[in-house]
Amino acid sequence: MSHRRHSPPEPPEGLVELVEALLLAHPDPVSLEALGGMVGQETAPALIEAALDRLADRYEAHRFIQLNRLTREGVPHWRLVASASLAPYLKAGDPGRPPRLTRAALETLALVAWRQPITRGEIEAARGVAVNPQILKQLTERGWVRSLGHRDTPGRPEMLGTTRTFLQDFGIDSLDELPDFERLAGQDDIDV
Amino acid sequence: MSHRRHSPPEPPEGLVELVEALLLAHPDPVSLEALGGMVGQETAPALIEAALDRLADRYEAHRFIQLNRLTREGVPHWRLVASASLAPYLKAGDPGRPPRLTRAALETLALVAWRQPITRGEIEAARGVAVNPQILKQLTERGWVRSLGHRDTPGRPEMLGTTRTFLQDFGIDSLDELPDFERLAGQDDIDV
Amino acid sequence: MSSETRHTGPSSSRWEDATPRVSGEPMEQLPLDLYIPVDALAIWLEQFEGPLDLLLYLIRKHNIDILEIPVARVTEQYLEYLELMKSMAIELAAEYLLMAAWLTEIKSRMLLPPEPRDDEEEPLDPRAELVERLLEYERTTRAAGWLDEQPRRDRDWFALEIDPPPSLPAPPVPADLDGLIGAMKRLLREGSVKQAHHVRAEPLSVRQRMTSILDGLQSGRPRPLADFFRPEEGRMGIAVCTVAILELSRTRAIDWEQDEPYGPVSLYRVEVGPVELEEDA
Repeated sequence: MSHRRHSPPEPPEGLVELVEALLLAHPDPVSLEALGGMVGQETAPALIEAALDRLADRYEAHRFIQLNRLTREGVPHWRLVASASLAPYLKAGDPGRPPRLTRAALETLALVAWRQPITRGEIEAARGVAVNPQILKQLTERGWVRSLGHRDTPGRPEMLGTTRTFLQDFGIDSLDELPDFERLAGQDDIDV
Repeated sequence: MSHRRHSPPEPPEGLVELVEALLLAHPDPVSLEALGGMVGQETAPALIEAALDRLADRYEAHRFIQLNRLTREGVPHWRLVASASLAPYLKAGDPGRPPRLTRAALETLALVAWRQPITRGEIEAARGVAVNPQILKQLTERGWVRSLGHRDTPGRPEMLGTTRTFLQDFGIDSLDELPDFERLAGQDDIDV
Repeated sequence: MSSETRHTGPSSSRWEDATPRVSGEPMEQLPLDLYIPVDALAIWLEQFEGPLDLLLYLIRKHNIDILEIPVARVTEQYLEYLELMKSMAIELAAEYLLMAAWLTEIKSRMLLPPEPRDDEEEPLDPRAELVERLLEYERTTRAAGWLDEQPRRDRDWFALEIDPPPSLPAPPVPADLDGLIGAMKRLLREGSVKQAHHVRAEPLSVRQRMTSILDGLQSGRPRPLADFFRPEEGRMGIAVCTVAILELSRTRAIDWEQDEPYGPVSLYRVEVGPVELEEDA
């Protein structure tokens, strides 16, 4: 975050607080350009970057909150999030918080993500076991999987796909960012 | 906020940061009891109150964020909100991404849609948390939720329902088109 | 959990060097260490996600080239595991037995001379389909592992948010029907809705009618009961309307009025207090 600090401009405290509040008012990652648009044209981008540096330093010392820098469509974005260390406390307050994903759920989600549109029958064929309806229910309730309509084949099976929430929650920019499925097989020297 | 300070206990910095993160991670106002449940039984409520005092002092000095104390059903709740001074900056900026309904807003709207006419108390009972007034304001200003009058029971609670705009915006002809409870709750319902 | 560690098995180091022995009989390859407590063994066995997972584990454990599976040996081991799982009273999905049958079939076809084919192509390897399915499943586990490693919301990070300032009009959020239905499902799953509202199988049409009756009483002036029934809706419609009116009366949202015995009944909305929310335009 401090790679630009040749002679860092000194951001006024008000600007640091403004950037902090703007980030907290936008739970989705915000780009420097968007921050500039909100702060106003008369503030140089370098000054906003300096304010972000300052914030990063400040939250580095915070036990539960951190400033994330992530790349979205090739452009750096920032957002303030709570770290995993907050998880046990949130769980204590709300036992209904999403349970951890089982292997079966992760494999089902992976097939939906990589192979969409995919039907339940195709998921079962790939995993070699029946799909537990609870798993699809869980994935739908978390807003990661949705129906893409029905396939025009006998039985009109439902086609499943992933949602935008899935990308956001897993921090994936777009489906193109998923690693190539064919290359995920165990022995790299095999071409099948 | 400092009315209890006879001999204020000294909250450890970690607790102040924990309470801060918990307030920011919860979309709804949080009560002292709820905070206690999350922080853990071994922390005395007086210590959590002291941490809230400390936070209030800190945000008093913040130009764009403040700690609000509001009363819900006679119980004090806390919530970190943007100050009015942030409004012009938020208006100025186009963050580039369309805003989304928060989970709390979606749940509130869902309850109004399926259970109308419904009172605020009933929404709170169903969700198990206090209704954030900002959410009702947002849903009303958006033209999706409206008042249907008051119920002649103690407190004369207001009844809420959805509007024609709600139907139009969500692309449904009538409320009958929403899936019914039995289907939504069905154990083996995998129609996503 | 990454797929690599998974396929060496959670307790591999403890049983690799064990005396190979099942039911007292020494065996060429013993699946499991007798020192593993029975409970732990059962839990470990239950972790297999199905026959493909178990097969893949056996293949990886012995560093077998997946393209040159020694079917006879692998089948034997597979069946040993099945026996072990049965002996631990683990309920085996039908797919495990299907796979056993398939493996046996492949094994016997391997013993036969390759079927003559019409064209000049190489004879089909009886294992080809099995290999393809194993590779596909392995890719799936790797993909799942990759997903699991991504920093995930509500596990590795949590969204933080302050409320918008009170003076700011709410931004026009887009309508999201999927999200709305998902939210209702979540509430139902958590069970809070049922407890709080004694939701019987109350059809939505009753709810809708309750809203439209309140609409009809918008003015606050009484209206004859008959106004609210629509004969064209038939008996079902009248029933829905009656239930809606009774429900509204029960919750004290509306009241009845009758000037004289046997006179016309009117409905009126209970006195309208200060309306906090704006009316729909």
